[in-house]
Amino acid sequence: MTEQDSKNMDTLVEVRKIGKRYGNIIALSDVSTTVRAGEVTCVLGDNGAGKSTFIKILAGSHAHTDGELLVDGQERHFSSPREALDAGIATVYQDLAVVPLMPVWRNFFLGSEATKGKGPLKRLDVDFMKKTTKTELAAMGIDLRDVDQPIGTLSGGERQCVAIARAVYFGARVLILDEPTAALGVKQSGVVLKYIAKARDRGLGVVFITHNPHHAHPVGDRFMLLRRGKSLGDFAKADLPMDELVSMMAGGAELEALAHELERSMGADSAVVSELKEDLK
Amino acid sequence: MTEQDSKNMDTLVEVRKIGKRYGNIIALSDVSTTVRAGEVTCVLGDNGAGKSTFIKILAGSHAHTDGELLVDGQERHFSSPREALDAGIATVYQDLAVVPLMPVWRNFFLGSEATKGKGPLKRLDVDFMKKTTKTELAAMGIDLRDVDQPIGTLSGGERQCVAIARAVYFGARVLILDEPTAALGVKQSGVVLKYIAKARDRGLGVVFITHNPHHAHPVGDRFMLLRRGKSLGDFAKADLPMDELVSMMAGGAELEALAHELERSMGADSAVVSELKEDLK
Amino acid sequence: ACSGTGKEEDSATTTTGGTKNSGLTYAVITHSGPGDAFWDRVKSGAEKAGADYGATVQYNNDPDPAKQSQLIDSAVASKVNGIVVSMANPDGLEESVKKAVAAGIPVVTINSGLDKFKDFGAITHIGQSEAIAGEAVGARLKAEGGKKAICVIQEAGNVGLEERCKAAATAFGAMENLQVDGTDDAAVQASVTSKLQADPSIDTVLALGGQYAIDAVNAVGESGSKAKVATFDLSEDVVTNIESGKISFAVDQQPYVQGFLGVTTLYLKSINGNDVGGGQPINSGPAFVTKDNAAQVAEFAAKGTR
Amino acid sequence: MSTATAADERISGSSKISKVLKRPESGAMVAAIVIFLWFALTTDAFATSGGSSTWLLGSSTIGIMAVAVALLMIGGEFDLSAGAMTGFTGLLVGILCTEYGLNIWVAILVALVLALAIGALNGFLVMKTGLPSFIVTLGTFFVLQGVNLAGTKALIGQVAIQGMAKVPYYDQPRTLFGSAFTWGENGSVYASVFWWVGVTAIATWILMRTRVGNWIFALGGAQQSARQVGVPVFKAKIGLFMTTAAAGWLVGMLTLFRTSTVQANTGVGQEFIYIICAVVGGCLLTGGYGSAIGATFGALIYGMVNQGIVYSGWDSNWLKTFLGAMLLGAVLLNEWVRRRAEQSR
Amino acid sequence: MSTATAADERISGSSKISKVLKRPESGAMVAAIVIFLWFALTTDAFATSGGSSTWLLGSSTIGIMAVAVALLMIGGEFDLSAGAMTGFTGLLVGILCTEYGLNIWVAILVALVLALAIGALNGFLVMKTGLPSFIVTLGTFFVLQGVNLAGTKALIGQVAIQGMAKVPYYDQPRTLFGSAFTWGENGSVYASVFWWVGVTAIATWILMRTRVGNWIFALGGAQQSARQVGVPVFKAKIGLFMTTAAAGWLVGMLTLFRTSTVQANTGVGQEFIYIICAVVGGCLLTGGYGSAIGATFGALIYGMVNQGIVYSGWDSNWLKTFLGAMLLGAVLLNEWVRRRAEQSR
Ligand SMILES: Nc1ncnc2c1ncn2[C@@H]1O[C@H](COP(=O)(O)OP(=O)(O)OP(=O)(O)O)[C@@H](O)[C@H]1O
Ligand SMILES: Nc1ncnc2c1ncn2[C@@H]1O[C@H](COP(=O)(O)OP(=O)(O)OP(=O)(O)O)[C@@H](O)[C@H]1O
Ligand SMILES: [Mg+2]
Ligand SMILES: [Mg+2]
Repeated sequence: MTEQDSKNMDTLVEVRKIGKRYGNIIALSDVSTTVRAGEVTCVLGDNGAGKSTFIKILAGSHAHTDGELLVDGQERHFSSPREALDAGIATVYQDLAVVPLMPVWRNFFLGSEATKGKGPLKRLDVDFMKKTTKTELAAMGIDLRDVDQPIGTLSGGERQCVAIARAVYFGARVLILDEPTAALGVKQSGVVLKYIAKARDRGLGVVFITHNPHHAHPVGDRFMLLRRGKSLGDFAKADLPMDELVSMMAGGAELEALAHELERSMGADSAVVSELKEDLK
Repeated sequence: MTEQDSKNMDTLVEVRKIGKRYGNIIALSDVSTTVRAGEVTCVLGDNGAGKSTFIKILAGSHAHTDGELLVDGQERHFSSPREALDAGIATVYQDLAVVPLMPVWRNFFLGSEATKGKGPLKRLDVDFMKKTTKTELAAMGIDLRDVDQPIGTLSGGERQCVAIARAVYFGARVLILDEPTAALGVKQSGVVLKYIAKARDRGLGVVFITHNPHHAHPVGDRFMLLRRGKSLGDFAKADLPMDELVSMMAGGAELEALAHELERSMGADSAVVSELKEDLK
Repeated sequence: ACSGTGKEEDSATTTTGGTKNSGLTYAVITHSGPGDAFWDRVKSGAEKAGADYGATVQYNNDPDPAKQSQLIDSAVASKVNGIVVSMANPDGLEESVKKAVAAGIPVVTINSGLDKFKDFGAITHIGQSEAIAGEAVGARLKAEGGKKAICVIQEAGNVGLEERCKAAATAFGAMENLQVDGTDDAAVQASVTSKLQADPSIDTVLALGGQYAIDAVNAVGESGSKAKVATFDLSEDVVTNIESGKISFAVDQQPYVQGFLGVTTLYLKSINGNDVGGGQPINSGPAFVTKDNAAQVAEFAAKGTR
Repeated sequence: MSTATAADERISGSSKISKVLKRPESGAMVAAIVIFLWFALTTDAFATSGGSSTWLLGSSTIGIMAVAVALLMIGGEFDLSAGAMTGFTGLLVGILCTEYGLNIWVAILVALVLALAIGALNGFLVMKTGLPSFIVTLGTFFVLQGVNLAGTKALIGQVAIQGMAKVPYYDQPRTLFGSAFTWGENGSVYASVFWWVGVTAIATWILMRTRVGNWIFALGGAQQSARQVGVPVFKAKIGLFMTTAAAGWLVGMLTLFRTSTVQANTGVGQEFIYIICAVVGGCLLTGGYGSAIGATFGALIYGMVNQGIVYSGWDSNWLKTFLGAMLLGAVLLNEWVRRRAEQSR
Repeated sequence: MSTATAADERISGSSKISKVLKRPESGAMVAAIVIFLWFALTTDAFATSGGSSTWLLGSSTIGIMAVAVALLMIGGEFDLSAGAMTGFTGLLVGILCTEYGLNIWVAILVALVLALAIGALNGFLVMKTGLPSFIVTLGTFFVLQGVNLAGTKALIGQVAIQGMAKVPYYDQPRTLFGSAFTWGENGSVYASVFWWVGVTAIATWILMRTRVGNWIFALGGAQQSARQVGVPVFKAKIGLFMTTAAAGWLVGMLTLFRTSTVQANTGVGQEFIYIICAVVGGCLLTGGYGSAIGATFGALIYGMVNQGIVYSGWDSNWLKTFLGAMLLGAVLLNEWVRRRAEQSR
């Protein structure tokens, strides 16, 4: 997919010089990019670079303090995630947005509950919701004992999978995933990558945050790099071979410096150093 | 480091047929292994396999319901993490164990505060604690604006780094890390791997949980595999080349099945599939 | 305020009478809890007197002697022209009252504190202690043939209420206290009903407030008991019930008088240097309201002045 | 891969009964039964028709409020103005009818509208200012308490409603709110008991079977998360505050039309009783967990203990001590039942 | 890599003042000043030496309790028995001295030991049963309330201590707890004011500068996490409950030796006032955040409003309404100040 191609595709969301301050803390400033239908935009950057902050603006969870956010070409200022959801933007938050004491199935459908019956008899379709939750999670390789378990008692990865399955299930036009594979096993990560590719093929715009270049490279079409709250620009996949991506994600020169430092402190034959070097080049 | 070598080393912690039930949920059963000084034991397994549960028993956070836990050859039943800490076992929990509303530096030193002065004038050594926190985090590549910030306002990775830096700083004989690199960038992950290697070289026993084979392989000496709460055995590094490790982490045969399935649904030339295959073999 | 249905005149606290403004300020400080019907009439009486004399009357109350003494201190600090105080717990107020007297502010005690008013330097005492009224009620209940009674206390640990029951029990004999939650009428009624069901030999119920008398009447009806109900204090509904025989009598301590005379005494002291009573206490009651005289007080009860 | 068969080797035996016992209200239910049996066996009058209608009456008004307060608590908020609200609505209707001669039904409606408005104001303040509801509704509580006392006094010259029974059409709302069925020897089941049952049923339905119920749990459990997945937090919270206000109105009417009078201090101090009943019934103070039926059992326990102590003929000075000991006992039993159920579900 | 220079481009301008304003107590401080100015300007007596000693006295006992309760609340728990404890200790000393002729110092010590034991019991029950402290201490509250009433009546036949001043050596503890310095024209600063200042200072020191203080914040903020990093949760919590109990004892002594009397219902209902003051002073109800100085300012606001209304000569029936409105106003101002500080720190 070339830069040219993507220009021709529908622009779903566009941000222009967007910024976010928490009190006097400037978490994000001057970031511009576009999310296009049928394309996966990877957001890369160090810890604390502002990736989650960026995501939360798109998801309507935080309002931006500077710049413009355009959805379908219209300027928007989401005052709640509900508005973003109604605009077809579904999000997996890094902190997962689950309610620990509630059963898994209630969490899965929270905010978009399935109902049956009419008028005053309109009620939750409990069986349907339990069944759907069970099957959607099974499809991700999570075999739950009991969907009635409070979600707080699930393992970290299981919880992550619920959040992802939910977003994928309800995602309409834009799917945002903030480090969805962080707590996942290799198998589950593979499934998530598959989901992302599938969503892209269905024509959704996907925004994908990860620290794992092995996850980012296969599915990403474009790569946006954040550093200390500022954007270092967008790159198309074609312009970015794997090793360059890795060095970019690790802050390039700095990683090499680290490898050298390690070499000095631990010896060149140390396992860590050789692996690091392997990763680097 | 061969199997032979490690047998000769000090056994710090040993578990025998240990098990844990939450009510009627059996999270762990019949797991036996040893943690030796100067060795990194990696615990591998799917999401929900029981890794964190295992860790929490070693850390004194949950009491085991079956089997035996031996520290320095003596049977113990930790009733609180304090006891484990006093036995020299420091832990990074998957859920990080931080207090969101408290400043970063207070979190760093929580439970092991530095004091100065004598008698009724004994008081927190605030300057020392602030400085130490700042430098320890800087050494991990986390450049905090302000150590007085509530830790709840840090990014996911920054919080993770605080928890790791704390455990490393206070770790005495055994260092337990539950998915420490999950939320970390490439650079920070490298630093954590370096820490693990350093701790090992200092003669600490390390227990390391991760889903990333690229992280597990370089530093691990032995690999314990959990599956649905049961142990599938210990393996020495020598017996386990990288690709076998990956396939083991992903459940071996099942991953291949997944790759095939993906091939069918997305076409063999799909980026995800080829990457997966690459990872596999 | 209210329309002219013959109710009490408008009684804003800081009334400056229709005729003249004497520039005098009196503080009335009682040990009442909030919203107590009895003390509400004391307040009405005091305010009416203030309005009549063109004096400002500041009414405050707190059942906790520590806080009540602070209210007295406040009045002293505000340099009022006189203080009316009820001394349910004289020990707790001693220091503050003496301080007021020492500061040259005339003090009158009302309702309770009969034993101590002289020691503390008050001009006089108006009203009778709860004890006198309680004894009179107990004696009367006994005379009407009561054998076993309960005394319904709507506020736990209230010194005045405890004293009433204690005095009534002394005069009556077999009288037991029943603690109820005065802020929940359903609970009051249920508790009295339960008591009557549990012990059918109870033939007399003494309530300590008009509202609770109504609850007691309902409870007697519900439990199928034949117990007689008597009560302290009046209200329109109580009078109606007396007329219909459901309440045998009500004791009226004439709280309005205590408030009115308290301020009047201070006023006379201010304008004329009088020491009303000449060092002796002045009785304000009690008066019994029965079927015979209920009609006479009905009008005043409806106004909320009796 | 998804071999989700019924018999998972990772679950040890589980029974239907223990699944029921795991519900939040189960402990309170057991405690209520124990307390009932205790008083039924040790006193003569407690379990008779007359006796039980007495403690049912005492429990009913508290129960209605406890259910509404439980909903609010599950949603993560408190309403300390709930008690004063019962007095406020009762006084308002009384004053409007006896003093201003307003039609009784119109007065009832006016009171409902005002109550709902105050409830909405509570919710609005809580959501807009970000202050804890404990403080905001405490403010409303104080304001209402003052209004009840001073307003009543200023308008009718005394501190309790009088002469309500003489108001035209008084009998109509009385049938609805204050009438009673006779039952057995000398028992009478008041309308408020039926209202109580109805309110509990509706609240349970809402909590367990409607979208709104799902939202209420989520609001109390993790408001930020609920917001992030699109729950209309603002509307739901305001709705909850209006619900407690409406319950306050209902109890105000039940009190007014049963006793035909209300006094200025009615309901003051009751707000904590409601919270206690909800917690005894299994609600978490921190929100996100609980049930409406549990609150009902909590109120039942409170009502039974209160009256049972009287039936037992114990010195009523010790009332509070017994009450405290029994409450602690009930909650401990409650907790014990829940733990047992957790362990062997 | 670690370029931690003073001027980080990711922080916009920040001033010293706004850093101070960000402390939890800052809002309450501003609110207290505003309220002081208001009453000082609108009434004659409020700011005189006589006037201010009155509201200082009123604030002091509440302030001591509010500080202790604030510590406990920061640690994530409530103590509803705190109010009844002040009555309990006062009554105990009074009864032991007037009725049984015990040496006054011994009686004071006995009361302290008993209070500490009850506090420890509260803490023990909370930690061992896993029940919310709200419920456990409510149980203790009811029990104490009953004991205060029935015990006192049974032992001395009335509901208030009388004749305390005639007890031998009465003057010794009176000097410590009940004496006063005269000040200005007709002002007198009572011992309890000094105790209050002292308690606030010690609590602030503990919270901000000791290990225990660090633990208290952690307990309330995330007890599980605190436990995981090795904080002695059990001991710390029990210590906190014993602290409030000890504060209750102190206030009991201050009350007894200033007024020379205590009633059976002393302190009942005050427990919520303490919580209110702590919250007005910036404590979170959910724990983990707050300050001792804040609670002191909260108590000061409460005390000033309470007496200020009296000085203003407003109708006492409306007292609660004014109190509610002022509290709401103070908390809103408080919140506003904190928000402003957050935004421009
Ligand atoms: N408190 C609890 N109550 C009931 N079940 C629990 C509880 N804690 C964990 N479990 C269950 O035990 C199993 C093991 O959980 P654990 O957290 O140890 O998994 P894990 O191997 O760490 O997974 P992950 O890689 O996702 O972190 C999970 O299936 C989880 O649902
Ligand atoms: N509520 C807040 N108040 C103050 N500062 C905040 C707040 N939330 C985030 N920050 C700061 O903003 C910066 C960016 O945070 P963000 O969570 O966006 O980072 P990130 O790129 O997602 O990092 P990670 O990869 O570790 O998740 C961080 O330095 C963090 O400390
Ligand atoms: Mg992030
Ligand atoms: Mg885990």
